[in-house]
Amino acid sequence: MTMDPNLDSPRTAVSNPPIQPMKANLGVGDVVRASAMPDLPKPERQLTPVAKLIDVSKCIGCKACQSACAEWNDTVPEIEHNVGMFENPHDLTPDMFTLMRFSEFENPETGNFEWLIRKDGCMHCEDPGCLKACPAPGAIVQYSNGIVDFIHENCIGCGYCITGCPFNIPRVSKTDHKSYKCTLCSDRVAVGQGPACAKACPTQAIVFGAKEDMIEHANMRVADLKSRGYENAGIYDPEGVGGTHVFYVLHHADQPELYSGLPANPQISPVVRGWKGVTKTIGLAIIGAAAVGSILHGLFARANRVSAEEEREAEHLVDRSLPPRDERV
Amino acid sequence: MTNSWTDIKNTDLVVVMGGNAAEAHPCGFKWVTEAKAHRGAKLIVVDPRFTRTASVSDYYAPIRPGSDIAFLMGLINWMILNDKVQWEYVKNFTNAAFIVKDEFGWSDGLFSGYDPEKRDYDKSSWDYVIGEDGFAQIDMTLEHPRCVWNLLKEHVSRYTPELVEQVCGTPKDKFLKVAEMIGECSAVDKTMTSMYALGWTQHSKGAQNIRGMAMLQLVLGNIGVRGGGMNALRGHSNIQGLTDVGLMSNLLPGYMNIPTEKEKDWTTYMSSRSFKPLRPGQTSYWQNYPKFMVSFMKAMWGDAARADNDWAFHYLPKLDVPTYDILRMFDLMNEGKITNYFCQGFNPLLSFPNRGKVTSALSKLKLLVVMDPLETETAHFWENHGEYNDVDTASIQTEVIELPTTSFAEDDGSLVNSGRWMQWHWAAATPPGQAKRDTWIMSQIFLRMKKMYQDEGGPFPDPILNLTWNYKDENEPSAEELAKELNGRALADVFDLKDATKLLTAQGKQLLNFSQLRDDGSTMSACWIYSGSWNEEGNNMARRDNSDPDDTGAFLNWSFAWPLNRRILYNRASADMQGKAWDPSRKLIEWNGEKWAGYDVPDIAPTAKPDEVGPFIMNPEGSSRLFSRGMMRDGPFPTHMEPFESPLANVFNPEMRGNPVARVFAKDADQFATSDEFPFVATSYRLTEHFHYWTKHNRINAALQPEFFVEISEELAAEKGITKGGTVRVWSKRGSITAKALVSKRLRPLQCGDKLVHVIGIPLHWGFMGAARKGFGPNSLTPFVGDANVETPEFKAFLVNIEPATGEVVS
Amino acid sequence: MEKRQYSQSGDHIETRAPVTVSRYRGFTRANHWITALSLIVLLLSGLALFHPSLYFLTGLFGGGQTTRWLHPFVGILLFFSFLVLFLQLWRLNLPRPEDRTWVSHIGDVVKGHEERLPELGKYNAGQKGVFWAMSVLIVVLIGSGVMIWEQFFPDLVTIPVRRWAMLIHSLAAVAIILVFIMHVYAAIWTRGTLRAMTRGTVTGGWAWRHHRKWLRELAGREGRGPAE
Amino acid sequence: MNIDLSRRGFLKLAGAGVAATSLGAMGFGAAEAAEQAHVRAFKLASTTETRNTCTYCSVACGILIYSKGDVAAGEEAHVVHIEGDADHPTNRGTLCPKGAALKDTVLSATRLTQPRIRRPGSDTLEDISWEEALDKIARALKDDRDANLIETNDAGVPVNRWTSTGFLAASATTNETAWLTYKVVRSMGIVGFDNQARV
Repeated sequence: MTMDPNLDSPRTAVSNPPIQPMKANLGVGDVVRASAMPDLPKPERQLTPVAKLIDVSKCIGCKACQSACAEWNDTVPEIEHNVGMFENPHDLTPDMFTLMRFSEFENPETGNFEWLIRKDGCMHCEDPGCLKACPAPGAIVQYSNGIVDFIHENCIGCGYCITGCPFNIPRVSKTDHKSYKCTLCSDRVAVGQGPACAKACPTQAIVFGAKEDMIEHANMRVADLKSRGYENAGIYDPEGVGGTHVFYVLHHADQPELYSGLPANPQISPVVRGWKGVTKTIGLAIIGAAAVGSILHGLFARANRVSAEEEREAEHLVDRSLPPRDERV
Repeated sequence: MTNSWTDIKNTDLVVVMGGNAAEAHPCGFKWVTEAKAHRGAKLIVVDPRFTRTASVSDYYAPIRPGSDIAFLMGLINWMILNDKVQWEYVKNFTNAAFIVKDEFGWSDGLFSGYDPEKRDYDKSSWDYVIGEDGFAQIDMTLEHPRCVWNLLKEHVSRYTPELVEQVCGTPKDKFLKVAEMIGECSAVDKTMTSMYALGWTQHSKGAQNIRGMAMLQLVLGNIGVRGGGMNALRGHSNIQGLTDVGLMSNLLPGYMNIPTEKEKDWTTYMSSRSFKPLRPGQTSYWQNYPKFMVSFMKAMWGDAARADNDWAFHYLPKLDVPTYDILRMFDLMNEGKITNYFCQGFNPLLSFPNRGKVTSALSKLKLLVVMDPLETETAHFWENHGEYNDVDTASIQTEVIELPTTSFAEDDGSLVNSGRWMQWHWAAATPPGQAKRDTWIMSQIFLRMKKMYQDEGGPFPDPILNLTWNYKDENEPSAEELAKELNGRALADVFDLKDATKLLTAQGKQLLNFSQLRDDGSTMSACWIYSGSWNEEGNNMARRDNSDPDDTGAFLNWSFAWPLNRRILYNRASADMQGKAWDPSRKLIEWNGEKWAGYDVPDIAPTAKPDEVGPFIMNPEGSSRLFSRGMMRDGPFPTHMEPFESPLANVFNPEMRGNPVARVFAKDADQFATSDEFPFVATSYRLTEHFHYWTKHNRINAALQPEFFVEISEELAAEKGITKGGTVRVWSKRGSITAKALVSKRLRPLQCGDKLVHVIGIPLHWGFMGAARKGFGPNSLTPFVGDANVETPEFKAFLVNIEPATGEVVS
Repeated sequence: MEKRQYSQSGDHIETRAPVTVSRYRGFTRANHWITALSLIVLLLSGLALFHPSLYFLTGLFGGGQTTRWLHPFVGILLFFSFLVLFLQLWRLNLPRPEDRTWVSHIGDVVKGHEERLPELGKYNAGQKGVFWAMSVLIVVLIGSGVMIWEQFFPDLVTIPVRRWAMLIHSLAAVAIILVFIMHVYAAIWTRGTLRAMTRGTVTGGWAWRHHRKWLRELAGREGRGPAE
Repeated sequence: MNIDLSRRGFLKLAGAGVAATSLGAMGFGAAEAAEQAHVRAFKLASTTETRNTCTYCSVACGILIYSKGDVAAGEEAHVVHIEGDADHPTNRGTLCPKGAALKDTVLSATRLTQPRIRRPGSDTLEDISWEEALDKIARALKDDRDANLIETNDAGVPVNRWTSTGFLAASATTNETAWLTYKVVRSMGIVGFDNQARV
């Protein structure tokens, strides 16, 4: 990842990728959160939080990020039909982790036409809804540098992550029934490289580095945009999910929805919190209590038995309603 | 490019017109975003469509396809009227002061000397007044009524903002805003750069579009300076190189020319080339033409090229027509006059205009040889692919041989980028299957021919039998050997011209650069402008030092730029008459009292005094040309001409169709349409997800832009009942295609006077081979006519009609 | 012959000394156990995905992936087997006046003072409650279940709806588990009940004690049965 | 219906009853992840890096080709990945959507690997050996040149002009290939010679 202090320079990678075998600098010891693993051991160390900044105002929608992403992750997106739009594939898929979304906007204030192009993909939330929703232990992990990664060996393909995600990002494969999304190229970051998309991005609309530096860079970009007449230019780093490790510079930060429906105030849905919070714990408690209660009652309370008396009563009843036995012989 | 990609970061204003840099050259466009980020530069886009480049621009103005000259002349007019002129530059570095013959004039859209029969001009009046001293007359006060400046002023005065609006459909206020922004760059400390590509060249007057902007840049003093220049983005990875090496009908390497049959011998040929200076004390570099020429002839025929046989002058083919360009060749082919045709990494079936004619032409060949790494449509032109290639296979008698070649990943060599950087690359993979390098294939063909001429004899075998072929492995010359030939070496010891005792280069050694070329046969060099690329210092094209002192963007030690590793052409013009930089913050080279020095290799003799020698040494004037004399067939100034197919009549002359001197073949003339049958203007363009007809073979790119479509405005969609993603039929007088409809706000109808002009965008990239879905290219529709000077086909402005198609296309 | 009021066709006195009464036919018993088994599988697989501390239960089914696809299919199975039960039993589970009294004497029910309770038909209010609770919850579960069935209906509903479905599915699951526990417990605590679903018969005494009206009706029918 | 049930999974399922008995053995408490958290193995490890230039437009971005095997060392080599060269002054490691996918062009399913010929009127391309192909081509050229070369014009000026055979040169070959092509084509007197500068 770049440690270049002058991040607005077009240099993405301070060096080319290594080709000698080297140990990944990102592993079990760096996991701060893992799905369905409440009592996780404390991480051995704290890595510098990283971030990918997407400067929408510099983006030319060339899709180099999509191309680089597919090549690096060895995915092969489907060759679809043209349906009268620029988005291809038409949505994120298990084989396309990132997607350029295009929206045509006539600015009522300036009267100018604007073509707003946004790179969509996993935001790597500080408080990841997918991880919260996931029932499979260790299928979704968050490293101390902020990367939220799917460990596919542990994924069971239930799709709970989809309900958990405030940005509608994960996609479950129809072939191997595992959930896929942007990994922030954890394998590259682990050897000191930036994500494939950030490296490829021709205009450096995508830059990657320590989140601190990225925020600083973003502020410079916002200032430049304001100087060009975008009073509402700003940073999109939503608090609702505790901030994200992929964040945007927008010319219209006051209306994120303009950018193909980027949520104004994303957060893990209260419904999901309810389900994964109270329901989960209280529910299990009640069930437990009921089970135990009935067992105890069974042991100590007198059972409801049928007496011999009642058996006779039954026989009388039957006899009365039937002819005497002798007649029947 | 006069400058380089990395130099664009030095600009204050980027004008993208006649191109779409962000879309077609994203990584080069990075330097525009850099200029914006670091210099607060602004970006203006003038284009019929709101392009990806426009999406990050500071200002966008629409324009009708094919009306660029009116817009550009309008700008020059506005600059002159508002005194936005870099006066010192214009007076000293352009031919503004030169006095033009009285006979020269312009009326009704035509210059003096037009002959409608010949469709050509008698250009004799388009020249300077030459005095008894043999030099051109000038008036430095610019008061003489016949000086270039006053003629220019008068010529452009017709292009008022109102006329621009009427012709281009650009709203007056938008045009004026653009003019103001550009006007600021006439200041010595502000520069503007022009980035253009096929959006300007693919017109019947493409060369004049570019001249228009070049003239504007001269008026603003922006040529030869950092962050300025005329920057042709160029299409393919080595199209610059293939042109440098002269792979064109009328060219020799290094922009020398193939003789015409009128030039019956060496002397006649030379007489019209090594120009004498037109002003006292000026450098006219082409006076070295004989040195370059002899060295080339020695490279071709070695000992067979001798002084006593005019350096084998008669081995060269001689032209009876200006050029056997692609249009002429395919017209001849269609007449059944071509027997064999080679396509080396080229796909004419989709690249050349009027596909119907191309198919019929190819069908008349005896043999078609295709050398390519990929399965091209051309190699399969005879194969029926339903509506995508509806041919009668059995009736096509052409024999086709398809030869598998290596790709960039499998061979070594150099490519020349838009900024003239010659970059060496190395093979990384083994060729697939039986694929072979082109060098091997060409050698095999040549060696077989040579043998047959030795064994069987035949007409004039000498040029073949005597062709130099001294390679370690005659079957496959190595890239190194060939690169060394391009640079040139000493065939005998080469001495200093001023001091005959001083040995410069010993026999057999690589020449330092073209200053060591000789016209006595003691040197050989295949391409003089490449001389210096591989000298005794080694392969300079492989240099990889990316240091850049003071961040000028020059990168002098990265690869090698022709000529002489010069990064910015005409760079002497970056300094004033005293040799000081116009803008100290953008110093390039300066006169230090004895010589020129700085960040770049001076484009002038290092010791030539600033007040004596002009910066434009390739012109005998020593200055640049606002008035191009007889150099261009269609006029010394650009004048507005409509496309051959236009919804509007020429405002200056309603009778005039297209470019009055563009070559039109008889049968094609009746295939030009009028706007009453074909009311809509179509323009072709590239998409960023694809490269030409190559990446449809790539499964990733095919997924990013899978299927052929056309772009139309919401207004036109509503008018025709076309729905987003629906299928439409688009047809011209030459053909018909079906496509998906992409309805967008990015295209808007243009109000040109009382006429509302709808524009339809037609991307290229699709065909019937490869991974992407089958589709069409614009060339099924485009007219078979080219630019008057260089025959570039008119792909950017033609007429079509459109309707919703019944039934989906089967893909 | 007049209409049955308190009994199912097929219910009859099996032997006289001692009296045994046939309560459930073989088919019904088999189907009941299919339902029961499915419910247990669903309960175990569901709980595994419901709470991390129970994820180990996926081991029963061969891991998370298997559990993930198995659960919804068993759900479908349960739905249909229960549907059959429902069609058989719904009539006798309709509320009757005596149910009100029974509920008001719930204390005696728990203490086992049945003599203080009104005579009942084939089912008491408790059993009816279980029946209707099951019916409603299974519909809710199958409905919400399909909405969150990623493998086959990823785009059936919007993500917000899907979130609600998720919540409702888990709440309903908790509820049905509680009902299930009550059902099983009652069956065990009330001795002599289980054999109704194993052998299919109960003793006359059991019938006399818990479902006297049902017994009377059956006895009455025997009297003027076609046997004569 | 697609239920991927691995054999292992199936056995477990079959043994569910048995598994149930060992339920207690599994013990409660937080479940353990089957696989520990890990990132994908870095795929460029132990590859050969070669500097090259993007074959598409004339921005001429520097690229790095990563291959298994080393051509320079005379080994068989095939491309595994291509990305931008961070040291290159123009692109600084960046690439456009075409450049970023170069690998799939090199490895394209429609790459040619074998000389083929389509005979007059035929609807197929048949394989042909290099020798046969080249002999055919040379013969066709010789015959046509012998028949149609214009040696001198009416004025008797030697013109060495051969107009009935044309050559369309590439736009992405090296200058070295271009020069060799130039020599061969011009020495034969071909004037119908052009490149892709215009389209």
